[in-house]
Formats: sequence, structure tokens, C-alpha cells
Amino acid sequence: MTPWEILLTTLVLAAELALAVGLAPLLTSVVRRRKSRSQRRTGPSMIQPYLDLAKLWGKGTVYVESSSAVTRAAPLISFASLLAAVPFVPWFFLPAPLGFAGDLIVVVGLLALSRFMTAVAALDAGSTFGGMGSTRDMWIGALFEPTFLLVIFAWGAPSGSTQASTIVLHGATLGAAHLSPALLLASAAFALLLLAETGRLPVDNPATHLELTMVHEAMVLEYGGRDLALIELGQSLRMVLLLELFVAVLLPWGIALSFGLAALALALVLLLVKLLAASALLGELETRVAKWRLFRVADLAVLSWVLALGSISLTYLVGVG
Amino acid sequence: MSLAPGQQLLEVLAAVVLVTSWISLVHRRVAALVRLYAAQSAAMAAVAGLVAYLYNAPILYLTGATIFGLNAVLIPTVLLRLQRDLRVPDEVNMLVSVRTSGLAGLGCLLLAVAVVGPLTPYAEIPAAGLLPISVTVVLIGLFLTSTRRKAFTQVIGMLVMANGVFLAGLALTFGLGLLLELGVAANLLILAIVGRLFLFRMKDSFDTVDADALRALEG
Amino acid sequence: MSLLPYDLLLLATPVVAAALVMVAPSRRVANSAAVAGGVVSAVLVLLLLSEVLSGGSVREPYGLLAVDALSGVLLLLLAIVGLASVVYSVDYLGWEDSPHPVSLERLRRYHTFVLLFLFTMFLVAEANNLGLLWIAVEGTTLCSALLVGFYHTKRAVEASWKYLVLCTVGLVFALFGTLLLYLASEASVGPAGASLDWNVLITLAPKLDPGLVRLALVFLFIGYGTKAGFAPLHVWLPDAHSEAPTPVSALLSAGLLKCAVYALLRVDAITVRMPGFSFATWLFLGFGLLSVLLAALFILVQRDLKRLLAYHSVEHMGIISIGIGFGGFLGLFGALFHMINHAATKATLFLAGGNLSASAHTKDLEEVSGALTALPATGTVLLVGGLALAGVPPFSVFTSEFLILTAGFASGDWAASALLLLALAIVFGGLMMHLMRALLGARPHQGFSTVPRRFLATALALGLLFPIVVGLGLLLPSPLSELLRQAVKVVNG
Amino acid sequence: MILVDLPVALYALSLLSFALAALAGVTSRSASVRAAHPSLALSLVGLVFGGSLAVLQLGAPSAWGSELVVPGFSAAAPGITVLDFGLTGLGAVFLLLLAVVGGVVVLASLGYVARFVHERRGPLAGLIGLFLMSMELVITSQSVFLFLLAWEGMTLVSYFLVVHEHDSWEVRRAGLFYLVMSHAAAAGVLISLVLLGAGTGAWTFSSIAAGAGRLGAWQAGAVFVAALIGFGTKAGVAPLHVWLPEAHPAAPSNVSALMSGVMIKMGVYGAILVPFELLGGTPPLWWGFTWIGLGALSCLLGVLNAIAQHDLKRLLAFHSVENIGIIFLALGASLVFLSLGAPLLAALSLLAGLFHTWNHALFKALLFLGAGAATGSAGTRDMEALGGLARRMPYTALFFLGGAMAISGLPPLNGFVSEWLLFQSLFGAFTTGSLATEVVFTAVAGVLALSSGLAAYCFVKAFGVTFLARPRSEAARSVVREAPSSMTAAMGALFGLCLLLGVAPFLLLGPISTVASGLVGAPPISYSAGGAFGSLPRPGSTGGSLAIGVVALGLAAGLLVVWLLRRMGSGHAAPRGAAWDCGIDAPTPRMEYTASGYAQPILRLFGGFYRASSHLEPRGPGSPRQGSLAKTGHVEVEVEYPLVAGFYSPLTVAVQSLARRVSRLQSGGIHAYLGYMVLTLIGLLVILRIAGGGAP
Repeated sequence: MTPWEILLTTLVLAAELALAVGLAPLLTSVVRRRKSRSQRRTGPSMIQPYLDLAKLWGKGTVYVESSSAVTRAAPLISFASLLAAVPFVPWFFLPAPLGFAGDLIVVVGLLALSRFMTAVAALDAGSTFGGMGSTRDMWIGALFEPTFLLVIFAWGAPSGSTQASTIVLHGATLGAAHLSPALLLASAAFALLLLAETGRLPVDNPATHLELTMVHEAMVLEYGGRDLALIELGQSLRMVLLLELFVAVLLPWGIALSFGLAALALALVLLLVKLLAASALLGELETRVAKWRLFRVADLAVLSWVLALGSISLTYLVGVG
Repeated sequence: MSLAPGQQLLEVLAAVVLVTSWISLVHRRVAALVRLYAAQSAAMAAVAGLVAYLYNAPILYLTGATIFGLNAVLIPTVLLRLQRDLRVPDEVNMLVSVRTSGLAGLGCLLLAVAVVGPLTPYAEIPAAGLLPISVTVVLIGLFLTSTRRKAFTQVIGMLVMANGVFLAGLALTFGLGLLLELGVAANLLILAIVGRLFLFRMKDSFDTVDADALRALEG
Repeated sequence: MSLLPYDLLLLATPVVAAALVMVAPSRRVANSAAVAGGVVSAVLVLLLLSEVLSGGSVREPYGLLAVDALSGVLLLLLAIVGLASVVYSVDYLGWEDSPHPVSLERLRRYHTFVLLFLFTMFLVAEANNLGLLWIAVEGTTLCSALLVGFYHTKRAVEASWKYLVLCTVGLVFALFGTLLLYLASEASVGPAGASLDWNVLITLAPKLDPGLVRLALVFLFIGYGTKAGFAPLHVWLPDAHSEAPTPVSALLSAGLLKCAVYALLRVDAITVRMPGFSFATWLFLGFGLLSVLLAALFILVQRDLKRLLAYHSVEHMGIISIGIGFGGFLGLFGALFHMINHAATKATLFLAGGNLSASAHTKDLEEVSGALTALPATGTVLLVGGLALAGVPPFSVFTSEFLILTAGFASGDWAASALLLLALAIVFGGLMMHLMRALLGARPHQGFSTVPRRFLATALALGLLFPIVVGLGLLLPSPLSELLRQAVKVVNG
Repeated sequence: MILVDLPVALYALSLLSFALAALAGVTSRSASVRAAHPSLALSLVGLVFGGSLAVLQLGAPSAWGSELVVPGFSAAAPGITVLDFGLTGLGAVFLLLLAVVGGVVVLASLGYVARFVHERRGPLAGLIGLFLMSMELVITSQSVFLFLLAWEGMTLVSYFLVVHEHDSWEVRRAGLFYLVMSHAAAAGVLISLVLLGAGTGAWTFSSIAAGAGRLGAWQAGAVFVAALIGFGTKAGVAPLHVWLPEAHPAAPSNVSALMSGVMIKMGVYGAILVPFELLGGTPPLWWGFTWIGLGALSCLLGVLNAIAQHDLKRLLAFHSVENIGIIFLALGASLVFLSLGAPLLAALSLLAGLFHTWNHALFKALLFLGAGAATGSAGTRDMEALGGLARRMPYTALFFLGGAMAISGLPPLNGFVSEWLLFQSLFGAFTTGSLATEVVFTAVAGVLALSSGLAAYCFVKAFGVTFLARPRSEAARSVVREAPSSMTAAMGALFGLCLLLGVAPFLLLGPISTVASGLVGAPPISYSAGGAFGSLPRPGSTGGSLAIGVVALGLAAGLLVVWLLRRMGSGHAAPRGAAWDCGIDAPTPRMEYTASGYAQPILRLFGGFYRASSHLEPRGPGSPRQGSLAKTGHVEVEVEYPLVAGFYSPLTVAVQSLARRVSRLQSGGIHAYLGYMVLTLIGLLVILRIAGGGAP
């Protein structure tokens, strides 16, 4: 790479990081707005999440007296690993800035890392709810980790690569033929994964205030101040990350392949549209379903496995790709 | 041609050996068993002498004499004395009924014939027909040893087996040569002595010569 | 040709020693006379072997006695084990303060019988003739029966009676089988050329009538098999071994059983030369496998140390017989080698076990615990010996078993070899279960007697055997391997 | 002549120092802590020599060896009992592993043996020396006989290490179970090697490999299966793994670390040795798929059982089963690729397998040492009685957490790299063009992902319950000191290695990959080597690439930024308060989530697998009223192991009862005995009669 390209890549990297972190609360509030609208409510204002974060950031923190250094380290590591996952996903420019350095399996690893740290920290306070949330969250995560891998295999099979950029590029160049049944099945599986990973209904209810039904909320019950802010932001970041991956693979068209103002602008606009639409869809979905019993989530996981594996066999039965 | 009568006599003597062992199968009195054994041994001795005469194998005269002296006279007297000294009750107690024993004797004969019969007859060897008989006697001896309660009668059973073997040795092989004959005889004698010793010990420690009393060692 | 008829001297030595013992005025004299007998005969055996290795075989003019490599192997192990147990006896019951003291004249009787027992076994090894062989084997039965019943306890009487009856019955069969062989030779070449000298029989082998020989084999196997402790004819063995004085148990298990197998080997040497005749092989494999498998099961549930070792003898006789059955150079080599290894290992265990039960006052392994901490020396010997007996490398037993298994797999008897391995695994489990229970554990559950005992003779005896147990697995001195190879040649040409 | 040969000299020296170590350990009679040190130091020296030998071999791959024929036997049984030693590339990989992990564990033992010196049980240090020696012998033996000697020696010595605390009968029982099972397995090893020898007529590995082509398909299959049983048991592949969770908790922790870290890897070594080096050629497909099936089984069985444990060391033992499963997945994939004629992919998966072998050795040794430190100082292995150790033994906690993250396959630690490699090689199935392989391998990838997810679940529980929150019992409260410095140093070293291999795997991958491609006859795997920043291979056109260094860098950068942001302007230390308790009353340790409670969702989900039974132990007076919500007491969850309950124990019982029945043959009645004679005679005569002239 020429220094020029390196410079541009660095710029793109910075831009995408800023974009991801900046967009995260917005998309969350889009989901909430969508829900409140379909429930005939005037929900909170669109910038409410930003205000919450600012308020939390201003507050001091209190730690449980029996807690150890893990409690303090966990939010940092968990957030940092999400942050580190951003540049492995193509946003508005191909190839993804760090695409050369890692593929989607790395993303899986980083997400798992952040989950792991949160779950460990949840046990540190020694309260009952922390353990409850921790075990449930790890349980869900373990069930859906295979889904992620299977989906990666299914997505990567046509292009013969697990590299996000390669997959998207292959799709973008393929045109309409890209939307093969195999891809759709795999993406459906990914959608289920997305619900579980981001703690959405029917898996988890992010808006609940009843400890016994909490999953993610129960884990972070003991957190406050900047730590909590990081956790909340991280949760939104995780959502936007997965949403972006979803739309980028499903609808790869319009992403910028070269440094041209027009191309970049178009890519940015399309990116925004896709993400907003996706999150609106998510909110719509959340209003349609109720929370499931924890153990029914397993059925969801199994369904997602079946979808992904089906897509694999389909790929080569139909001979697409 | 001239051998024929001698052959027949041989057969007859062999039959005597067989029958004595048979009777000892069904007889209920110990002393009678001893006497039967003596008679059998005497017949054996006669066999030896006859074979020696018919096939001019002089060594066998000596053998016959040994058998007579040892098996027909010495050992039986020793045994009878022993029975008196040990006060061995005179009735044989069997593990199986008399009828069964008799039938078993028949079975022994049939088995022997079935096994030895198909063997090719040997022209060079006279009296090859005695082989089944000796096998039968051995089997009967084994049967006696294993179905009679008294250790005393077990000894008699073993002696009968030995007789069966001797019959084969005499009739079929003209003996094994002097030295071996004597060796075997000596062994028999020592066996009798050792057996006698142990019978006394058994009487001492168990106050009976019933081999069924020996059941301490198991597993 | 040698200066002296070592073979005759060897036979004479124990008898002379026995005579000396009988007139010995004191324990010291009796013991030393017995030990001297053992030592001298061991030396004579070595001289004899050196002659055999150089000259091939030593024959006595009348042709009744002869020593070739095969009998050399037997003589060697008899000399070693005999010497070891005679020496061990001195500490075991030789003095007033021994663990099992006896009166002087009973001590005389004991030594006499042991020496006569040795004599008869030497005779077995030197006999050149199936008839004489039979006489010698029967002789061993009579002497050893007296030794088994040496203690006049009820159990001893019972054991010796069973031993006497079963082995005698068996040997009558053996005699009958011998006769049938003679008959076969007679049938092939007529009365004139008939003989029981196996060198003759070997030359006649191709002409022998297979039917007769098969019949003979049945009787011979039942006869000598009883003596060798093949299942299911082994039933006398655990009783005799457990009731006899410990040195005698060692002698029985290590020497006597081998004598019986030796007799069968002599017969095998004839039958292998009969074209297309494999009945003997079947019998060896069948009895061997049956013995190994049954013994394995018996070992699992056996708690009495000496009976346990006795069942191990059954197992190992089975292994030897399987090795002979596999045949070929490798199989026979393994079998003969295993004879030596098993003799040394088993004797070691019996003697060390004697120490253990002498200080623990029980033969029941369930009642002993922590022996390794209580008696470091004896415990270690037991541990190593037990591992060796279980076929753990690098000890000698493993090597011979490995050779036998290799022979099996090479000759295509996969099933037999696999069964053998299975049985060996079960045996290993059983032995380890019992042994470790007794050896390990922190403190002995019941007091070990800490009375200072004489240990010189014990140490000497074990010191004689232990190197064989440990060393022979990795390092086979070339004279020995030469002897074994010649012995294999004797059997299968 | 032999002295100028550097490898031989190193080899001899290392064996010599091991022997001396054993001697020193056995002969030392004083009961002081120092008494064990000379022996351990000598072992270290031996490991250093061995390690340098391995490095030498990996540096300049030229298989060396020298023949040593046992006197007499060469003449007696031609060539069969030859003792042949040498070091192949594969051997070097494992020898280095032995040197590194063994060395660290010996270092830890310096402090750890202090626990044992006052109870004069046995020469622990000397046995450790022997143990290391036997493993080095296994790796360096190049002939059937020597291999068997070394193999059995290894089993035996490890048995005596396991029963070191032999005054408790559980320990003796576990030890016996282990000993018998491994001996039975050794029969498998013996069969496979002897079949090879008998089939090829050669008894040294090199000549066997040369002549292996002569073996028939059935023979080769038999060799493979026997080797699978033999080595699989030692490695702990399900369903042959049952000795592992018994033996590991029974042994002292440094021994468990050695066994789980190195010894079971000897099973992996053998499993690679037989098909790849000795048999060679193109394996039939079913070999690979057998391994894959067993590997998948082990993964799930291992991790699921691990989750159900609350004995910390049993939990770790079951995780060994899981990781061995992962290794066998990789090896199986490699065999399959070989059969499909894709050597490059075969090399890649073999590389993944070997690398994961290393990684597992590192983090499992680390975890066992950590567990040893924790349970040793608390005096109990029951997690329900631990807790709150993090604040008393911070270093142990930190390193244990690191090991937990590594074994859960989280970046930027070594576990992630080897799993990534395995995923990539599985993904390679899409280039083979065989649909079956594609679907199976994708499913396998799913299994792998599931098991690593569950592993993460399990280790959140293990770490959290053991080290976090408040002490759950007096035992845990009694812990006041950090583990001895030698142990923390050892754990630190292992953690450093995990991190190093996670960030810069090329340090090790380079040499290993040459070995791997050499074994499968593939061209060397090409990757843009650039130290930490080089990217891992993209075999053929497919796969992805990974510059784990960059990932780690990004992570670090992110961490730094966030940390700075959080610190900005919040000067004063954060105050501390009570945890939220719904306003009931002050939370007590009894309100903390227990290990069983944590495992409950999985137990419920896989109830059919566990047949877990939970029953409530009423506490205090009066039994709980039915239907009332507030029951006093605590719930016991018991998990039964279908494999053991359903197969192993019935087998043992059956054999035992059979033995008891058979032993009644020895009824004591002389007439019965004579009867046996009669029956045998009659039986043989009848056989003779039936066979008649037909008998041979």
C-alpha cells in the first residue's frame, strides 16, 4: 500500500469508529421510537439516549464492598473489545480498514470476549441477581455461538472466504443473483442470532424493571456512573455492529469500492438508510412478539442452527455460488 | 495256528481282569474290594506268565512274579491290615447308586471300544484286542476313585487303574524292559507306603478316612 | 568328553547330602549339609551346561540318561530355584528362633525330603527315556506329597491327600499314554525296534500311526497336565501351594510344574516331526487358553497370598503352553525363556511373601495394609516382583510374554493372542488390586511384628533370584540365549 | 566418535540427569523442604538438555538416531527386541512441549512439595524425575520394543504419582482404576505395534514406515483401530476417558498439571505417529471420520460434564477431555483431507491440531496450578465452599482468569488462534467439492463453536464461584496468603506464554508447520511471515487471514483510550456500598449464586444427557411443607454419568460375579476334582472319536 492509501485507510478507520459509536444511541432510540409509535405512545425524544449517557458520565460510581478489580476492569475490556471489532466489518468502504488482519471469526471472538468479561464481573458483587443474569447471558451466548459460525460458513461458502470484505465484495459484484435462497436462509438465522446477541425481545426485554425476568440488566445491576455509561453504549454498539453486518451482507450494493467523493457520499447515505430501516424493522418486531420463557430460547437457537445448516446444503444442491 | 488256544486263554484271563473290576464296581464291602483286587492282580500275573510263554519273552516271568508278589499278595495283606488298624467300617459308601455304577462300568467299556476300536489292528502285535479292555479297566478304576467316599477305597481305585495300565503293558508291549518294570513296581510300593502313612494321619486328625471330610480348602 | 560324569555326580549329590543330613547331630550341621548339597549341585549343573554348550549333549553309556540343551534349561532353573529355597529354608525353619521352628529330627526329615525332591527333579531332567521320565515324575510326586503334608495340621493333611490322589491318578494316565506311544513305535517298526528313547522315537516319527499317537496324547496331556496345573486339572495346586512350607511352595511352583511341562515338550518334540499332525498344538493352545482365562477369574477373587500366587502359576503355565502351541522358533523360545523367568519371579514372590506373612501373622491380603512403609525391604521386593509377575516391563516376564505374543500375531493366531491379552489384562487388574491394598496405605491396620529376625540366608536367597527377575528382561547373556536356541532346536529341529 | 555427536550427547546428558534426579529423590531421607530441591533441580537440568535437543532438531530438521541393540536378543529373536532411539520432527515438537511445560511445573513444584514433606509418603520429587524421563523416552524411542517399555514405564510411574496421597482409600481406588484402564489400553498399543512389526517384518519405526505398504487393508485397519483404543485411552478420548476425571483430582496438583498438560499429549503423539508416520500412504475415509466422530463426542461430553462439576479439579479434568476432542477433530480432518487428496488442507488441520496440543498443554497446566494453589490453601476442592479468593491471592486469580479466557478461545490468547486455524481448515472443505464433507465439516464447526461457548460458560462459573464475591465457608475465609512465590512465578510464566502465543503465534507456528507439511507430504504452508504482524495462511484460494497481532493492538489501543476517558476528571477513589438486595436484608454469602445454581440452565437443557436428580435437604426442624414457597434447606444436584453407570460399572460387576461363580469350581471336594478329570478325559476322547480319522 502506498502511504497515500495508508493515510486514507486510517481516515476511513477513524470515520467508521466515530460513525459506529455515534450512531449507536441513535439506532437504539429509533427502535424505542418505533415501539412507542406502534404502541400509540409518544416515546422519549430521539436524543434521549445521548442525554442519559451524558448524565451517567457525569455521575460518580459506587462499588460493592466485596468486589475486586474485576468489577472495575470489566466494563473497559468489554467496551474496548466491541470497539476493536468495528474495523473488521465493512461500513461504507471496501475493503474494511483492518479487513486484511482478521475475518468474521475474529468478530465472533471479540464479541465473546466482551460478553465473557461482563458475565464474570456480574458474579463479583455477590448478589443473587448478578449470578442469575450472568448464567442466563452465558447460556444464551453459548447456544448462539454455533449459529454465528454456521452463518459465517454459509455466507463465506460462495466467495470461499470468511473475510467480511471478500464476502460483501463478492455479493456486490454478483448482482441480483446474490440473493440466493441459501443466502436468505443464512441471513434469517443471523437475524435470530441478532435478536439474542443484542438482548432483544423475545429473548430478553431491555426495558424491564423486574429483576427476576432480567438477563442483561440483571448483570449490570450493580454498576453506575461512567461504567454503566460504557456498558449501555457498548450494548448499543453491539447492536449497531451486528445490524451493519446484517445489512452489508444481505444488501451489499452501493458500498464504496474506491476513494471518490461521490461514491463515498452515496455509500454513507445508503448506509444510514439501511441501518435506520433495519432498526425500525427491529422495533416493529419487538412490538409484535412477547418475551419468551428462557428455555424456549433454546428452540430459537436450534431453529437458527437448522436454518444455517440448511443453507449450507442448499448452496450446493442448488448449485448457486 | 498253535497260538490259538493260548490266545483264547489270554482273552479269558483278560476277561477275568475286566470282570473283577466290574464286580468291584457294584460290590458294597471294602474287604471284598481288596480281595477282588488281589484276584485281579493274580490274573494279571497269569497274563504275564502266559505272554512270556507264548512269545518267549523271559523277562515277563520276572514281571509276573513281581506283580504276583506285590499286587496280589503284599499290597492286599497290607490293605487288609490297614483296614483293621484304622477300623475302617466295612461298607463302601458310594456317591452314586449301585445301578448307576454298574451302568457306568458298561459305559466305560463302550467308550473304550468306541475310541480304541477304530485304531487299525496291528498284525505284528498279538492281542491288540486287549487294548480296549485295558482302557476299560483304567476308566473303571478312575470311576471307583472318584465315586467312593472313603479315602481307603480311593486307594483301591488307583490300584485298579494301575492294573489296567499293566495289562496294556504286558499284553501289548511285552513290558518296557526290566529296569522300567522294577521302577514302576517300586513306585507302586512307595505309593502304597505313603498312602498308608497319610491314611493314618487322616485318621489322627479327622478321626475318619472319609475323603468327603476334606473340605476345608476351597476357593 | 569331560573328565568326570557330571550327570551322575549331579544325581548323586542330593542323595549324599540327604544321607549326611539324616545323621546330622545338630541344626547347624543339618542346615549346612543341605546348603552344601544345593551349592554343589548348582556348580555341577553349571559345569554340565558348559559341556552341553560346547559338545551338544552328554550321554551316559547305558543310554538311560542324557543331557541336551532342553534338559539343560530345566536343570538350570531347577538348580537356581533349588539352591534359593534350600538356603531360604535355613532362616525359615532352620533355627530355634526361626519364624516356624521345628524339632531337630523333623528338621532332618525336612531337609532330607527337600533334597530327595531335588534328586527326583534332576532325574526328570536327565532321563533319556519316556519310561524313566515317568518314574522320575512319579517320584517327585511322592517326595513332594510328604513335604506338602510336612505340618501335621488338618489343612496340610487334606492338601497332601488331594495332591497325592489327583497327581497319582493323573500319572497313571501318563503311564498309559507312554505305553500307547511305545505301542505306536512297535506298530511302526515291530517289537524289535520299539523303544521309549525319544531319540529313537524322533527318528520313527514320520512312520508313527497318528490315531494311536492322538490317543496317547490325550492320556499324556491329562496325566502330565494335571501335574503341570493346566485348568481344569489344576485343582490340587492352590491347596498344595498354600499348605506347604513356603520354600517348598516355591520349589513346587517354580520347579515341579516345569518338570511336567518338560515331559510334554519331549512328547511335542516327537509329534512336531509327524507330517501334517497338529493335534498336540491344539491341545497346548486349548489347555493354555483355558488355564489363563480360568486363572484370571480365580485371581480376581483370591485373598490368600499363597493361593493367589498358586493361581498365578496356573496362569503362567497356561502362557508357557500357549507359547509352545504357537510353536515356531519364536514361540518355543518365548516359552522356554518364560519358564526360567516365571520360575525366578514366582520363587521370589513366594519367599518374600513368606517374610510378609511371617511378620504380619496372616496370609489374608485384606488384613494387611501399609506393608511398604512397615517393611521397606520386603515391601519393595514384593512390589517389584508383583509388577514383574503381572508382566510389566522392563522385567523379564514381560519380555518373554512379548515374544510369545509376537509369535502368536506372526503366526496368524490373532484370536488366541487377543484372548491371551485379555486374560493378562484381567490378571494384572486382580494382582494389582490385592497387592496394592496390602502394600499401600499409610499405617498398617494391624501390628507387624518387629522382632529382629535372622535375615542373612533370606537375603542371600532373594539376592540370587532378584537379578534374574529384574535384569533378564533387558539383558540376556549370550550363553543363556545360546542354550535356549539349542533347546528350541532340540524340540523342533 | 559418539561424543562429538551433539544430539546424542544432549540426549544422554538429559537422560542421565533425570536418572540422577530420581536417585536423589529416592535416596533423600530427610524431611525438610530442601530435601526435594536437588532432585527437582536435576530434573530441570534434564529438561533443559532435552529442550535444547528439540530446538536443535526443529531448527535443522534432520532426523537423527542411533541404534542400540540389546545383547543376546539380536541373536535370539532377530531384531524384535531391538532398542532404537532417535528424534523425528514430530518428536521434537512434543519434546519441546515436554521441556517447556514440564520445566514450569517442576519450577512450581519447588514450592508446592512443601505441603508433602512432613507426611513421609513417598519420593514425590524422584518420581517426577522418572516420569519426565519416561515421557522423553516415549518421544525418542524409534523401535517397537523400546516404545512399549517407555510407554508402560510412563503409565506405572504416573500411577505411583497419582496414589501419592495413598492413605485415603478414594485415592487408592482412583489410582487402581487408572492403572488397570491404562494397562488394558496398553494392550491396544502393543497389538497395533506388534501387528505392524509382524506385518512388515521390521521392528524399527523407520523400517516399518518403509515397509508399511505391504500391509493389507484389513491389517492396516486393525492397526489403526488398536492404536485408536490404545492411544485414545491415554489421551482421554470419549468414551475411553473415564479414568481421567478420577485420576486427576486424586493426584497432587503439580502432578495433575503434568499429566493433563503433557502425559495425555503422549496419547496424541502416538495417535499421530501410527497413521501419519508409520502407516503413511492415503488413509481410507472412515479413519478420519471415526476420529472426527469421537472428537465431537469428546468435546460435548467433556464440556457438558465439566459444567456439572463443583469439584474444581474434576471440572478441569473434564475440560481436558473436551480439548483432546478438539485436537482429534483437527487430526481427523487432516486424515479426511488426505483421503480426499488435499495435502495442503491436511497440513493446515494437522498444524491446527499440533498447535492446539501446545496451547492446551500451556493453559491446562496453568489452570491446574492455579486450582492447586486455591484448593491447596483452602483445603477443599469443593467450589461451593470457596469464593472470595481473588482479594487474598490476586496473582493466582489473575493468572487463573487468563487461563480461563485462553481455554474459552477468546482473543488475544493462544486458544483463539488454534481454534481459528481449525475453523479455517474446516472451512477448507468447500474446496474439496464433496458435499458430504462440506456439510459434516460445517456441522463440526458448529460443534466446536458450541463447545467453546459452553467452555466460556463453564469458566465464568469456575472463576467466578471460586475467586469472586465473598468466601462461602470458613475454609475459604481461612485463606490469608498468596500461593508460594515459585507457584505464582510458574503460573505467570505460563500465562505469559499463552499471551505470547496468542499475539505472536508465528514464533511456534513456523517450525510446527514445516513438521506438519512434512508429515502429510505437502508443500510448506505459505503465510506472509512478519513476526507478530504476519498473517496466517490462506490455504489455496480459500479461507481468511488473521494478523492476530493487529487485533491485539487494536484491542490494546481501545482499552487505553477507554481507560483514559474514564479516568478523566474522576479523581477521588470510588466509595463502596452494599449490593442491591431488593430491600430484604443485608446479603449474605448464602445468597450468592452457587456453582450448582449456575450450572442449572444447562443441566435443564440437556437433562436427558445428565439424568440429573436434585433433591432438597431440609435444614432445621421440620421437613418442608409441600407446596409452600419458602422451603428451608439446600438443594443437592447429583449428576450420574451414563457412560460409567451404563457401561463401565456393569462390566466390572459382571466380571466380578463371573469370577465369584467360577471360583466355586474350587469346591474343596476331592470327588468333584476327580470328576473334572473324568469329564476332561471323556470330553477329549469324544472329540477324538468325532474327529476320528479327520483329526489332523
